[in-house]
Formats: sequence, structure tokens, C-alpha cells
Amino acid sequence: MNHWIIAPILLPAIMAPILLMSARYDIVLARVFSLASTVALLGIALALGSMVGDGQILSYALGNWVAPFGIVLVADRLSVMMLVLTALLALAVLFFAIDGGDRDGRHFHALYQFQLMGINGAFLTGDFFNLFVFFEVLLIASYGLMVHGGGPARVKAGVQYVVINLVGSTLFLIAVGMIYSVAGTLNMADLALKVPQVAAADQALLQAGALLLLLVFCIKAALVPVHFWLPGTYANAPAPVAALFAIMTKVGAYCVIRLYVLAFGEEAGAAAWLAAPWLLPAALVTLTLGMIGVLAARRLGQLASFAVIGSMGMLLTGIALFTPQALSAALYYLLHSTLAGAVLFLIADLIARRRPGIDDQLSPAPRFAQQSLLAAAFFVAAIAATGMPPLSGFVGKLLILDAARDNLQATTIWALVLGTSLLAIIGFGRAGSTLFWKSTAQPGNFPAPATGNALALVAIGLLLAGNVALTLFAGPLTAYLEATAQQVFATHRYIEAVLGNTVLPGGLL
Amino acid sequence: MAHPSAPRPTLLRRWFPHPLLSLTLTLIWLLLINGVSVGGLLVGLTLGIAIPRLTGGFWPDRPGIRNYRRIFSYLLLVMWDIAVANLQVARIILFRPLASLHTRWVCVPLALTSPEGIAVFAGTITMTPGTVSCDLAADGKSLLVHCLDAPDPEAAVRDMKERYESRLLEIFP
Amino acid sequence: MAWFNELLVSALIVIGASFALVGSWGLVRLPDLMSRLHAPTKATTLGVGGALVASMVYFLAGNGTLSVHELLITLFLFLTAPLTAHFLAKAWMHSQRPGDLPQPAQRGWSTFDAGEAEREAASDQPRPPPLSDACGSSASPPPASPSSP
Amino acid sequence: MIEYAIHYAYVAISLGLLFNLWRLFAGPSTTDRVLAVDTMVINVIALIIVYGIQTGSTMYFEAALLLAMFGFVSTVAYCKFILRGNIIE
Amino acid sequence: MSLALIVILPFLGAALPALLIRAGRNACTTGTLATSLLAFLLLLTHAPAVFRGEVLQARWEWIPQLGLNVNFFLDGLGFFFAGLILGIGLLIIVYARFYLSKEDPMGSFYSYLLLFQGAMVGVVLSDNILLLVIFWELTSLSSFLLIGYWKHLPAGRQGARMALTVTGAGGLAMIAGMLILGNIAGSYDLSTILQHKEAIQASPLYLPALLLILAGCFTKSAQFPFHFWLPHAMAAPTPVSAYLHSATMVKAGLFLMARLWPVLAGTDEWFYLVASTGLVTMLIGAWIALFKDDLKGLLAYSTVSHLGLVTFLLGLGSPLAAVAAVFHILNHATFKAALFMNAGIVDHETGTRDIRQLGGLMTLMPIAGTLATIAAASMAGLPLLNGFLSKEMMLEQAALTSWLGLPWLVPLLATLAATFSVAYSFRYIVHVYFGKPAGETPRHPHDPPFGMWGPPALLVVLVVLIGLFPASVAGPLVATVAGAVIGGPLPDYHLAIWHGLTPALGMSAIAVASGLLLLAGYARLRGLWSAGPHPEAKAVFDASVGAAVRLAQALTHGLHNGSLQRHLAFAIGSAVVVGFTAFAMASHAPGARPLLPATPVAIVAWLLLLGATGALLALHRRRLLSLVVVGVIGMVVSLAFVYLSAPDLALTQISVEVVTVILMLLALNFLPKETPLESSCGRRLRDGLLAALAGIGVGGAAWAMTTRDAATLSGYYLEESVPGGGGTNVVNVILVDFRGFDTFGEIIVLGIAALTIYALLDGATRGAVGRRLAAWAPDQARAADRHPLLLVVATRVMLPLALLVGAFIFLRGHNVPGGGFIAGLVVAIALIMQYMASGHGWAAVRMKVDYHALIGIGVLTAAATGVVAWLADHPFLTSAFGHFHLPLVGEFELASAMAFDTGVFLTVVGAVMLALANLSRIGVLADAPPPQDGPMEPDLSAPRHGDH
Amino acid sequence: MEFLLSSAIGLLTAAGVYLVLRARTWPVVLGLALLSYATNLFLFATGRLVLNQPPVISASAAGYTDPLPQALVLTAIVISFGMTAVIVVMALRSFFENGSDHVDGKAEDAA
Ligand code: NA
Ligand code: NA
Repeated sequence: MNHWIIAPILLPAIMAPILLMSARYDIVLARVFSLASTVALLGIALALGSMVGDGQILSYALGNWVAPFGIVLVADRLSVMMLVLTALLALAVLFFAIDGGDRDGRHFHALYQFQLMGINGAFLTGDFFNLFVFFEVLLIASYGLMVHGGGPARVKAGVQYVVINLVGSTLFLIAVGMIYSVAGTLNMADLALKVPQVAAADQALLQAGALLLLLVFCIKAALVPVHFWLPGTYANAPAPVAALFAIMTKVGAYCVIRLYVLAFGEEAGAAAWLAAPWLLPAALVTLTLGMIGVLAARRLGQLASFAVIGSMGMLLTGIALFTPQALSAALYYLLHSTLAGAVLFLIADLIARRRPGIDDQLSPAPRFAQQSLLAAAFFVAAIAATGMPPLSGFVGKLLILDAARDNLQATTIWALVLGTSLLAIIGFGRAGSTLFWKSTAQPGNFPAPATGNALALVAIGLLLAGNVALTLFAGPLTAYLEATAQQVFATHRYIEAVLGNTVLPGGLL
Repeated sequence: MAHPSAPRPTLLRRWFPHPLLSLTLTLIWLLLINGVSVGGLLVGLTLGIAIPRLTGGFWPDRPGIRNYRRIFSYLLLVMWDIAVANLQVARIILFRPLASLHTRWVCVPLALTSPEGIAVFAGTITMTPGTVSCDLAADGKSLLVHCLDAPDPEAAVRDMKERYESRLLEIFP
Repeated sequence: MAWFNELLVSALIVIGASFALVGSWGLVRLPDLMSRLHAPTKATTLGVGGALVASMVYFLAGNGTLSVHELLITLFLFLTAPLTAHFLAKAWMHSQRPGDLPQPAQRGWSTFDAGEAEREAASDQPRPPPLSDACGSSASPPPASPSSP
Repeated sequence: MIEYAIHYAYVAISLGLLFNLWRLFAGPSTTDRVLAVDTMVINVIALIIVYGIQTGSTMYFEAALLLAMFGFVSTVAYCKFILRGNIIE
Repeated sequence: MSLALIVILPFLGAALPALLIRAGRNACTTGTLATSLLAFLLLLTHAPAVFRGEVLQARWEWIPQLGLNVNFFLDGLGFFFAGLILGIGLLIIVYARFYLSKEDPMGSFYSYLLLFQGAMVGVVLSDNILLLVIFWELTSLSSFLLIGYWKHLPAGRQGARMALTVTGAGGLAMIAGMLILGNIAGSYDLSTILQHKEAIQASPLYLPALLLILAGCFTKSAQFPFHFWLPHAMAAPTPVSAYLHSATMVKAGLFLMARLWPVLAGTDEWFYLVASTGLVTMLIGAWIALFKDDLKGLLAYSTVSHLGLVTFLLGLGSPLAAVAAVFHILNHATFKAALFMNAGIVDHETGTRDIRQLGGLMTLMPIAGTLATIAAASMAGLPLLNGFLSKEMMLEQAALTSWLGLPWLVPLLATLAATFSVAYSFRYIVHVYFGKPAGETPRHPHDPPFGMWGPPALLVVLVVLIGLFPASVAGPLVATVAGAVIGGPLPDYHLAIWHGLTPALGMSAIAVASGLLLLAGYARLRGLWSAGPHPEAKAVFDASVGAAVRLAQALTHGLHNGSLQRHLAFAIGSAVVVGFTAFAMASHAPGARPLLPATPVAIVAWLLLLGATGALLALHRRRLLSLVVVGVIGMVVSLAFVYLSAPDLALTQISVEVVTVILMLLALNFLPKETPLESSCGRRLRDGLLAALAGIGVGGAAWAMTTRDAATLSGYYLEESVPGGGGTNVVNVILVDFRGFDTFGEIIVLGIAALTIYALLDGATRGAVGRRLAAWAPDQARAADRHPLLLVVATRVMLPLALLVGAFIFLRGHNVPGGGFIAGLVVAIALIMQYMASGHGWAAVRMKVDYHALIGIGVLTAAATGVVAWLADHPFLTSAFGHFHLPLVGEFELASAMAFDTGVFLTVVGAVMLALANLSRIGVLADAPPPQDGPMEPDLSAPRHGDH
Repeated sequence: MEFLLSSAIGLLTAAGVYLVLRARTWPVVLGLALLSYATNLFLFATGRLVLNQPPVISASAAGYTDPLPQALVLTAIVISFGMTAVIVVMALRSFFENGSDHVDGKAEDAA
């Protein structure tokens, strides 16, 4: 029995209460525990990666109850990739947090571990009600982290964030109910088997449910017109939290990939490729609005938020094409945009801390400490985020453009992808020159901060290095992602891994 | 809270600080599980011992009961009165013209001093004919009672004191 | 089930339900809150009581088991009904401030007494004392607490 | 016979509930409305007990038990709120 | 390998100057120079092979899936451009050493310069068009840094942004073009693409690809109408202008047109697009240059004009024109770089570049003056200098060109452009170096050090040598390069000073003559220019970017106004649209399940719900009442659960309801007691409509669902519950066993909720919020007694009873309704009643339990129960149960699920108590005097009194 | 019965949505509470409506309703309870921080 699959969920779930009980009053101990746990998570994720690297799909029947009756965890290339990404991001962000931000309020590290537990659970579960539970775990932890440290704007944004997500959770349950009421299962693999058999009379309920569920995932993925929560949330969250949230939008994207290829894909009969006609236009509008927002931003945090929205549009454009090639491209973009999005928030925070009173506003101000260093970091991050060569954003953009070639909407997609890149270039160019160049022309200096934020800079460096690594190893990586995408589309393999051979009807293999 | 100079409580006393409560809880447990078995009794006893110990702090100075037998007779009396009260009030609600009611407040001076005693008295008043105990004086020495129909307030007060308080005084210290 | 039992159960049910109805009707008919307070606290209590006794008899006669849940429910209702009436009355007195209350011998009714003093204190000095009470470092019970008669 | 009694009880208690609803609407004071809800809870307890008799099932008693145990908590909390604003001091 | 090294060296070397600058400016320069020189020498080692006509290649796989590989190749064209880039680069590096002042950060300058150099070499050596695009964009980025090098100058910042925007946009278009081109050719490798002329030109995608690629070329090479960025880029230090904006980067577009010439040129589309653009650019550039008073501005527009010239030649599509183009690229690089450096010298020496302030410098700076005169004469196209030769070739080609059937148009315009060219060239000489000094210049000029005039002198020597001996000096190079451009046999041509009396010579003569005339009448001409309209490109650009930004801001901030109501309306509206549309688009038939009759009790419950909901909507602004009414709804829902065979749900709902009410009341204490009426009528109507639609949708779905037969898994659970799960209450067995993992997540949600609440409340006691809280005063009259005696007594009596009931509900849960969660709530409510009756302080000291620890222990207990299964090599949460027999006690059951449920119980108690106790603590603090924290915030990591 | 339940779910949803769209945190929280009632009933109804057949195994039972939706609803109730608690406290904190309980944190009008 391979128990490794549950480790990414269980480890933080155990670490958090331990933090709660033993390290509540000792910040050093809490940091050590939290860091150790996150490093271990990375190790576990990598170990799982080597286990599923050969194309094997591992499943883990919790409580030893056979699927579809019990809950299963499923580790395939896709989910493990997400685990690795989460752990990497979490580790880098944790460095940033323990630079001091974790002391602004209570229970940062416990909430952080719970947050990781929720995210990992969402990536691993093979049951869509259990997915709801993990959504709630990751959401409620994110509520706590979001308002960490408090402050009027932050708490206000927190209220909005919570309310919109509670409405989302409501919708989630309604959608789950509608699907369960006609498909009679909660297991995703089993759902894939049941959906083609759903009677014509029941199709309306099924499809309405499935599309409402899609909407829920789109709320998480910040797709227009349900993206409104993101700018306020990300721009007001504590920097490490906003950076960690870069993976949260990807949870929504992951769910779209998982469920709408597996259960509403090729084999789904009347419900085949249900998501595509809705997703693509929404994704393109998201891309456009996001990058317009980049151009319009008045603060660096706001700019980063809209960049995240834009990148989600790009990512979901890739997903919405629903081909293995496009998925592989989208996955590359997913990796890239997570790291690139996260680092922007961290940079914005360091800048804001160095310009008291002006913070991260995109308006000229005197020079500040470590300006050149931060300028260099911003320059690299901006290159990545705008998709300029040579960094991963460019590679991702090329991959998506290449994959969109055969789509009927290819011209529109190309025009928007490239056109919005220009908006991003202008927006980032304006921001950078205002923050780093104009400041040189201003008289005076800001006082240097008390610390050099060495750990925070390490975090930024790690994330940027991640982007560079994505670029350098783009070849082997795309090969892996291609295999990943193929695996996602080979739904019978997943079904077989979860339900075993016996359940499969003859025609499916 | 033990007084510093108080002698060390005996073993029995420590394990059964409130034997009556322990016994009651064990009994209720047996009734709850709807059957008498050794296992059930063991669980009941465990709870009967554990719960009073756990909750001891929340009920400091539990009153000693002077006379257990009186409780039973008092309960019977109250039950009877409740039945009567219901009929009387039902009649008022259904048939009496509202204008003919002698609705009024009365002040009942209290002879009871123990909080538990006062509480039981006040509760009894509320549960029985046409009266609701509404407030206690700040010094705990009077009870404000609202009467739905009391043509003679003094008689009402006298009635309450004689019928219930005098009996309660025999039960509570 | 013996017809007698049936009759008993039926009668109890009917009596209980009738009292429940009468109590609720009283809530509608009686003219002011203090009068209305008399209706449900009694009639409904017997209403539920009737149903409970009916239930006890029914299950005792049907299954031969004495169901204690009904007793517990009764116990809780009897423990709490005076309490809710008491609090409703206090709340009403607090918000309506009836002028026709008899006054007790020394101190006023606890809803009002010290209330004036406390309100005055509050208007002069908006922070009445004890943090100690808040954090429990002094375990002094509330003034009217039975633990310190 | 019991069946008839039960039907009578349903009708009577339901009517009672509707009276309570009327009081909930009519008020006039908040206390009146709290009283209406408190009475509703008691009527519902009765309803559940009668339902238990009708179905011959003891499965539902705990619901009545919890209502009896905790129904008053809300009422007291509302009153405490009216009295002091702060329900836990 | 060494091929790649030529590209990589500048990139690697870019780190050097940044490091060496600590060792001094000379060390910095030397390091940079060495890097560049090494690359240049490496390139030269390949010269023999290239001149033999060999094509060298180096290939590495990078992203084979995409066809993006690190492939380089070196042929004549690449060699020529690489040589130009590296060679002129060397001169620029030397020049910059003397040009930059002490205040300028030289390290970063050289770093940027080397980055640019690497990118540029990458462009010209790439054998993969995607790789080429990468280097192409890198030139944009590095030039952004170089143009903005003087950060304190607004012109520099704006120029940099403008250049980045225009060339970036072109680059984006080019990406698309390259992707199309590669797709047509079946490969992104240039060497392959160049083999597919027919396929490419026959493809329906030829025109889009051409347009997109040309967009990249034209923007980069500052062709009309994208020419405007170049003069503004002149805000850069002069070495940058000389290097990027005359010698190299702006020629990248020309390079690419030349590179793709074999497969793209020769069509009508190519001719009309490229030749016309080139011609117009040549003309307009020259005309504007004539009126620029800034030396660098003049040279910038002159560059635009010359770039147009080359573009025009390439656009003609004939091999001879291509040869001319190559030759002119070479010539222009020499004289223009020399002139830029000269302009820099003038600026450096006099302190100004404004022609109107200059004059008569020849006597003061004879060396610089001589060099400038020769270079400018070459630019004017005077014989014996190299500029003359290639301009003659151009005029000759122009003379042969007919445009839309008009044979005279192109020659005329070409001559006109040449005329302007002569005029501005002479203006550079005459108005700067000859005549009278216009006045005092900011600095007193003299000839610069050798380091500054040496590099231009070297170039001027080339200008003369090529001019005199074109065939021997430039011949082989031009032949090799042109061969690479044409990609086939070279046409018959001669590089010579004298070709006889050709039409071109005549046109040239006319140009020189009329050019001199124009200069003579410059003052009047100037008046003519001033009178005409001058669309200032910068203003237009700024206005359009400004408009775009304002539009973006209007859209973004108008749309994202931070209003939750709007967010929600969009979200709910989307759900309504998606739900109804999806339902309508799919097939549906009414269900056939027999309906349950509606009993009177159900109808009354329904009426109660209706009434309560109505009352809620009517009373919702009175907050206490609204809470009371919601309680009624909750009660009806509980009742429905009882009635519809869900006792566990009823129990849960009832207990949750109580806790929620307490929680809400604790919060309401501080909040306003009334909700103001602030929505407009229209808003309420809109919301009402949305609400109605949502209600109809969800209600309709419920109807559709409940009226059809169910597909369900329940059979398995009902069968397996007793034998497999050891319990008869199937719901509980699902919760703690079949789907125990959900429950594990659920208690963690509760735990997190409590932690979050704790953190939120703890934070509310500190800082500004804490002070506000301490200053809080109740907004209502308060009754006198805090702890009414009756409540105190009743709750004390109830506590043991409630705990007993809690234990009962907990223990029976596996078999009949109940379980850890409900038991936890029962216990928590019983405890909270103590807080309510006797006060926070009184109860808190008596609760000896740390609620945080309770949550922790609860979660760990549940987890431990799950982990124990590993010992038997079963998955997490695998349950075990057994029936045991003890003497006296008899048969009893023990199930691991009980341990799990204990975890649930502990977590629930801990979470509810932590939340409520701390919420009530806030109330206590608010009633207390403000804490005397002083200016310092208390240490957060220290344990504080009273937090459980 | 199905109609009663469906219409009740619809009504609760509608009222919930209307309240959620109000401008103050208090009605929003109440709206969320109504929505969670509606959702719980909806999810519960996926098991279809069955009278007096609770999913407790016993020899005398005539049949059982679908236990799975009940378990799901239980989970949902608990989770939404936790969520309600958080949003209430967060709304309170926001009120403390912003001096207003407007969902957008707007300062109280002078009026
Ligand atoms: Na009475
Ligand atoms: Na205060």
C-alpha cells in the first residue's frame, strides 16, 4: 500500500495543530516547524513525481472503501505537478513571510499549513463532494490569511472576498446536488462513466449542474464576469498571502481541466465538451480586461492583480481549446504564471515598505533603499509577466499561440493574445519607469528600513530563478507536460486506475 | 472553593462531592439508555462521578437539602396546581371579557435566602395560576409578580407565601 | 393495545393539543404583553406535557419500555419556561418602563436598581472599572450570584 | 382512535402555530415577537412528540429534547440583548 | 560551438562591467572591450569559410515540441551584420569611455550595451525564426534600458517607453508572422524556410505573414509611419544613438527583410508594401532632417531617410537593387556612425547640439571638422566617397522603376529625396563648422582626446577607401553578402566610381545642385516649413497612449469600483444566465416519480416558512427582529428534516441554530441596530428581479429533481453499514467511516474558522482598532443587573444534565441519531450558557481547558485514528470495530470510528468555545477602560492573559 | 409535498439573494444564512422525499431514505456554520476598522 499520496494532505493537517499547541507563543519554533513541513511537502511531492513519472496513476481508497462508494485520492502527472508547484511556491513565499510579516497577527503558520492542506487536497481528491470540502478548507484558511494583520482596507476587502466565496460555495453545493440527482455518484471517475448514460430527459439538469459547477470554478479562477473579487483581495492581502493566492486561482483552472475533460469530454455523449463554448469567450475577455487593467493600474499591487487576471484569461484560453497540445501549453503557462504572478506581489510589498506614505502607488517619489536591486527584480519579473523574451512568459505565449492555430477562432485568439501583450508591455513599462526612473529625479531619500529583508529577497530570487528554470528547461518540461496532457485526455486510464478494469464497459477501452 | 483551614476531605467526599447529583445523573443515564445492564451502569456511574467533578467549579456552594421527602410532596402539589392553573388560564383566555380582569403587579417579600430556593419559588409562581414572577429586588429580598387576575392582591401574596414559600423554607436552608 | 390505553393516549393527546391551541390563542387575544405572557407559559407547557405523557403511555403500552426522554423533556421545559417568562418580563419592563410597579422594601427591582446609578456613571465616565472581571483574574462572582449570598 | 386524536392534534397545534405567526407579524414590541417565537418552539416540540406517536418511532425524540433544552437559550439571549446589549458580560 | 559562443560571449560578459566597475572605469572598459573583441575575433576566424561561400551551423535542441531550437548559422549576410555589430561596437565602447562623465554609472551602461550586442548578434546569426524573435525582442528590451539610461531626464524615460512600445508592438506582430511563416514552411529553421519560396508565396497565408513580419521590420527600422520613435530615442547618450540608432538596431529590420528576401520578395505585394514605404520614408525623413536644429535630431531623421532608402531598394525585389541595398547598408554604417560620434564630440566640447548656437567650429576643432566634413559629404552622396556609390546605384534602380504604371514618379521622388539629403548634409557642415560662430557656446571647444576622435577617424578612412576603391575594398564583402541575400547567382554589376553618363548621374547632379540651392535659400525654406503643419509624432503618440490609459482607467476603475453589490450582482446574474441557458439548451422531460401528498402539517410548516420569510423581508432593517425571524425559518427547516426522515440533520440544525444566534447577538451588540434604507428603487427592483430569477431557478431545479427517480449509491451504504461499518445509523457511519475524510476536512474547517475568528478578534484589541474598541460606549440604555439570579441558578442546574445528554448523544451516534458533532455542540452550548449567566470572567477562570489545545487535540485524534490503519497496511481512516465480551458487562462494541468521532467532538467544542469566548471577551474589553499600551504595540508572540 | 419543498427552496433562495445584495453586512449575513438553508434543503432533496424512513438500520424498518445526501448536508451545515461565524466576526472587525458596516467600508454618512 502506497501511503505517500495522503502525505501532502496529512502532513500539514498534523503540523497545523502541532503549531497551534506547541508553538503558539514561540515564533521561532513556529517558523522552524512551518519551514520543515513545507520542505518536507516539497520532498513528498517530488517523490510522488518520481512515482507517477512513468505514466502510472496511483489511487488511494480512503478508509479502504472501494470507489465510487468511498473517497479516493488520485495522483497522476497533473495532480502531482500541481503539488510540486504548490510546495515550491509555498516554500519561497514562506521565506518571505518569516522575514517578519508572520508576526503581524495570530496563527499565521497554522493557517498557512491548513491552507496548503486544502490546496493539496483539492489537487488530489477524486471525489467532487470531497473537492467541495477541500475548497472550503482552502477558502477558510485563505480568509484567515487574507485578513492577517488587519487594517481597514484589508478587512473590508476580506469581507468582500468571504461573501463572494460563500455565494460561490452555495452555488457549488447546488451544482453538486443537480449532478448527483441525475448521475447518482460523487466520484469523478464514476461520473465519467455515468454521464454518457444519463437519459435525454435528465440532460438539462445534468448540464445545468455541470455548467454551474464550471461557473464556480471560474469564480476561483477569476474569469470575467466573476473575477471582480480578485483585484481587491490580492491588492489588499498581505504580500506573502497574495503571492500564495497565485496558486488558488490555479485550483479553479485545475478543476476545470480535471472535470471537464474527464466527465464532460469526448465520451460524454450529449454533454460532450460542455465547457468549451462558454469558457473560450470568457477567457478571451478575461485576458483583455486583465491587461487593460494592467494599463490602468494606479498601484503596483493593483497592477499585479490585473496581471494575474490577464494571465488567468491566457491560461483558460489554452484550457478552453480542449486539445492535448493546448492543454500542454496551458500547463506550461500555468507553471509560469503562478511564479511570475507571485513574485510581483512580493516585489510590490518590498517597495511599499520602503516608501512609507506612498507605498506602492505608481507615482514618483524619492529614492528608496535597495532601489537598483528591486528595479532589477521588477525588470525580470515584468519580462516574465508580459511575456517578453526570453523568459517563460514568452515561451508559454508561443506555446498557446501555436496550439490555437487550428482553432476556428485562431485569428481572434492570436490578435487578443498579442494585442494584450502590448498593453501589458506599455503598462509594465510605465510602472517601472515611474517607480524606478522617475524616483531618481525626485529630491530626497526615504529612510532605509530597519532590515535589509534578506529572506524576502531570497524568496523573490527563488521565484525568479523558478521562472528562469522554466525557460531553460522548457524542452524537457514541455515533453513532460505533453505526456501530462495526453494522460489527462486518456480518460480511460484515470477511470481504470480509480474503479479498476471490471467496471469499464467494453466500448471504452 | 476550599477554605484554607478546612480539613482535607475524605476519599469518599473527594470522589463524590455531590452524592445526590451523582446518583441522579446515573439514574437519568440508565433511563436514557432505556435499560439496566452492568455495562450501562458502569458508564452511568463513570459519568455520574465525572460530571460533578468536572462541573464542580460552575456550581460552587451547592445547597444542602434539608429534607428530601418534602421535595416529593412539593412536586406533587406544584403539579396539581399547574393542572389547575392551566384550566383557569384557559378559561380566562377563552371566555372572560378582557375588561373584567384584575390585572396587577404585586410585590412578594421573600423569607427565602438561598438562591436555589428563591429560584424554585419564582419558578413555581410562574408555573401556577395566573401569576408570573417578573423580577427580583436588587437586594434579593422581594419578588415582583404579575397577576393576570387578582381581585385581592394581598390575598394573592399571602397565598403564594403560604402555599409555596413556607414549604420551600423546609427544603432549602 | 388495550382500548383503555388507547383512550388514555387519545385523551392526553387531545388535551395537550387543545392547551397548545388555547395558549397560542391567548397570545393573539390578550391585550398586552404581560397578560399574553401568562398564556403560553402555562397552556403550552401543559400542552406539551399532555403530549409527552401520551407518548410515555403509548410507548410503555406498545413496547413495554418506559421512555425517559419525555421525562427529560418535561424537566427541561419546567426548568426553562419560568426563565423565559422572567426574561421576557424583564425585557419588556426595561423597554416599556411601566410606571405602576410596586416598590420593594429597600432596594429597587434589579432591572432598574443600580441601573440609574450605572447609567449616570456611564455618562460621566464612559469606562466603568473592572478589567479584572473581564479577564477573570478576580474570581468575584456577580453581585446577585448565589455563590456569595 | 389514536389516529383521530393525532389528526386533531395536528390541526390544533398547526392552528396554534399560525396564531403565533400572526403575533410575530403583529408585534407590536420586539418582546412580543420573541414571545411568539418562543411559543412556536414549544408548539413544535408538541408537534414532534405527536409525530413520534403517530410513527411509533422514538427516532425523533432527541430533536424535541434538544429543542426543549436549548429553545430557551435563544429567547433568553434575545431578552438579555434587549436588557443589556451584551449577552455575555 | 564557436558560433554560439559569438552570441553568448556578450551575454556572459554583461556581468563583467558590473563587477569590474569597482576596479575603476578603465578596468571596466577593458573588460567590456575584451569581451566584445573576443567575439569579434571569433567571428573573424570564420571569415575564410564565409568568403568561400560556406554556411556554418550550430544546433541545439531547446523546445523541440515547439520547433524553437537554439540553431545558429553563419553566411555572408550574417557575417556582415555580425561584423558590423561587433566592429562598430568596439569603437563605441572606446568612445563611450571618454564620453560618459564621472557621475554616470558606467558599469550598468556597459552591461546594457553588451546585452544589446549579444541580442543583436543573436538576431543576425539565428537559424530559427522563433529564436530570432527572442533576440529581436531582447534588442527592444536592452535598448529600453539604454535609452532610459539617464533616468533623471524625462525625455530619456519617455523616449525609452515610446521605443519599447513601438518596437514591442512590431515585435508582437512579428511573432504572429513568424509562426505563420514557420507553419507554411513546415519548420521554423531559416535554412529550411529559405528553401520554400514557392510554397510560401503560393500560400493564402502569405499576405498575413508578410504584413505581420513587415510590421516588425518597419517599426524596428523606423519606417514611415513608425519612424517617430527614433528621434525621441536620441535622448539616449550619444554612444547609444550612434550604435543602436544608426549602425545596428535600426538595421535589424533591414537585416530581416534581406534575410527573408529570397522567400518573401518578388511579389507585387512585396513591391508595393516595401518599396513604397521605403520611398516615402526616404523622402519624409530627409525633408524633416533638413529642419532639425538638434544635431542628433538631424542625424536621426537622416538615418530614417537612409533606412528608407535601403528598404526601397530591398522592396524593388531585383537582385541588382539587393546588391545596392547591401552596399548602402555598409556605407551608411560607416559615415553615419562617424557623424553620430562627431555630434557627440560637438556636444561634449561645446555643451550644445543646437545648430543655431553653433558655427565656425572648424578653426577651433580642425580634426573633428575635417572628419565631419568628409562623412557628411559622403552622406550627401558626393563623388569619391562611398555614399556616392550606393546612392548612384539607388538612383539607377529608381530610374528603372514604374509605380502603378507611372514611370516618372519614383525617379522624381528619389531625386527629390536625394536633394534634401544633400541639403541637410551640407547644413551639417556649413552651419556647424563654417561661417561665423553664432555666439558663445556653454563650453569653450577644442579638439577632443584621441579616444574620442580616433573611432570616427577610422570610419572616415573607410568612407574614403571604399569611395576610392570600392571593388577592392568592399567588393568581396558585398559580393558575399549580396549572394547570401539573393540566395542565388549574383547579377552582373560593378562597383566603380565611374559608370558613364547614366540617368543616375544626371539625377545625382540635379540633386547636388538643387540641394545646394536649397541650403542657400535656407532661411526662406525655413519660413515655408514653419508655416506648414507639423504633426508632432510625440504629441500624437503621447496623446494616444494617454487616451488609451485613460480609456483603460475609465473602463477598469468604472467596472471595478470595489462595490461588493456589483460583484455579487454579476456573479448571481451569471449563475442565472448560465443555469437557465444550459437548462434550455439541453433536452429535458418532466419526471414521473409519484408525488408525496402534502399533509396539513406540511402545509402549515410551509405557511410558517412563507410568513417568516415575508416577515424577514419586511422587517430586515430592524436587525434584532430579523434575527428572531431567521430563527423561525431555521426551526421550520429543522422540522422539515424531522418530517422527511432526517433526524440527524434536525439535531444538527437545532444546535447550530442556537450557537449562531448567540454569535450573531454578540456581534450585533457593537453593530448598528438598524439598517438604513439606502438602495434606490431601481436597485431594489433589479435585486428583486435577480432574486426572483435565482429563486425560480433553484426552486425549479429542486422540483425537476424531486419529481424524477433517483440514481443513487445508497444501496451499498445501507447494506454495508452494519457489517462493514459497525453501526446502524447509516448517516453517522457515512460521516465517520465511508466518507470520514469529508468529516476530517469539515472539522478542520471548523478549527480554522475558530482560529481565524480568534486572530480577527485578537487583532481588534490592538492598535487603532483597539483604542476605538476601548472608547466604545453602548448605544442603548442598559438594565441594571448583569447576571439575573434565576438564570444563574437554572444554568448551573442544567450544566450537568446537558453534559449527560451530550455524552448520551455522543455514545449512541453510531447507531441512532446523534454523534460527535451534535454532542460537541450540546456541550458547547451548555458551557456557553455559563458564560451568559455568570459572565465571561467568572466562566473563563472555571474553564480550565485551553480551547486552542482542544482543537489541536481533536484534529490530531481524528488524524491519529486514521493513521493507525497504516499499521495494518490499510489506507488512512480504515476503520475497525469489534464486539467484545467482558464478564458481568456482557457484549459491547468498540469501533475505531468512535475514536474518530471523539476527535470530531473535541474539535467542535474547542472551536465553538474559542470563537464565542473570544467574541464575548471583546464585549468585556469594550466595557473596560482602554488598555495602557503606550506608543509601543505589545509583543504579539508573548502569551497574554485570558486567551484560550 | 415536492411542490412545497421546491417552492420553499425557491423562496429561501430568492430572499437570500435579495438580502445578500444589500449594502450592509448584517443583511448580507442573514442572506447567506437563508441561502445556506436553501442549499441544505436542496442538497437534501437530491435524495428525494421520503416520509418516516430514516436511514437507521433496523429489522422493522419499511425502507430507508437515501443516507448519502443527509451526510453531505450534515457536512454542509457544519461548514456553513463555520463560514457564518467567520463572516460575522470579520464584518464586526470591518466595522471596528472602518467605522461603518457598509459592505464597501464606506464611512457612515453624516445624516
Ligand atoms: Na403562576
Ligand atoms: Na469601553
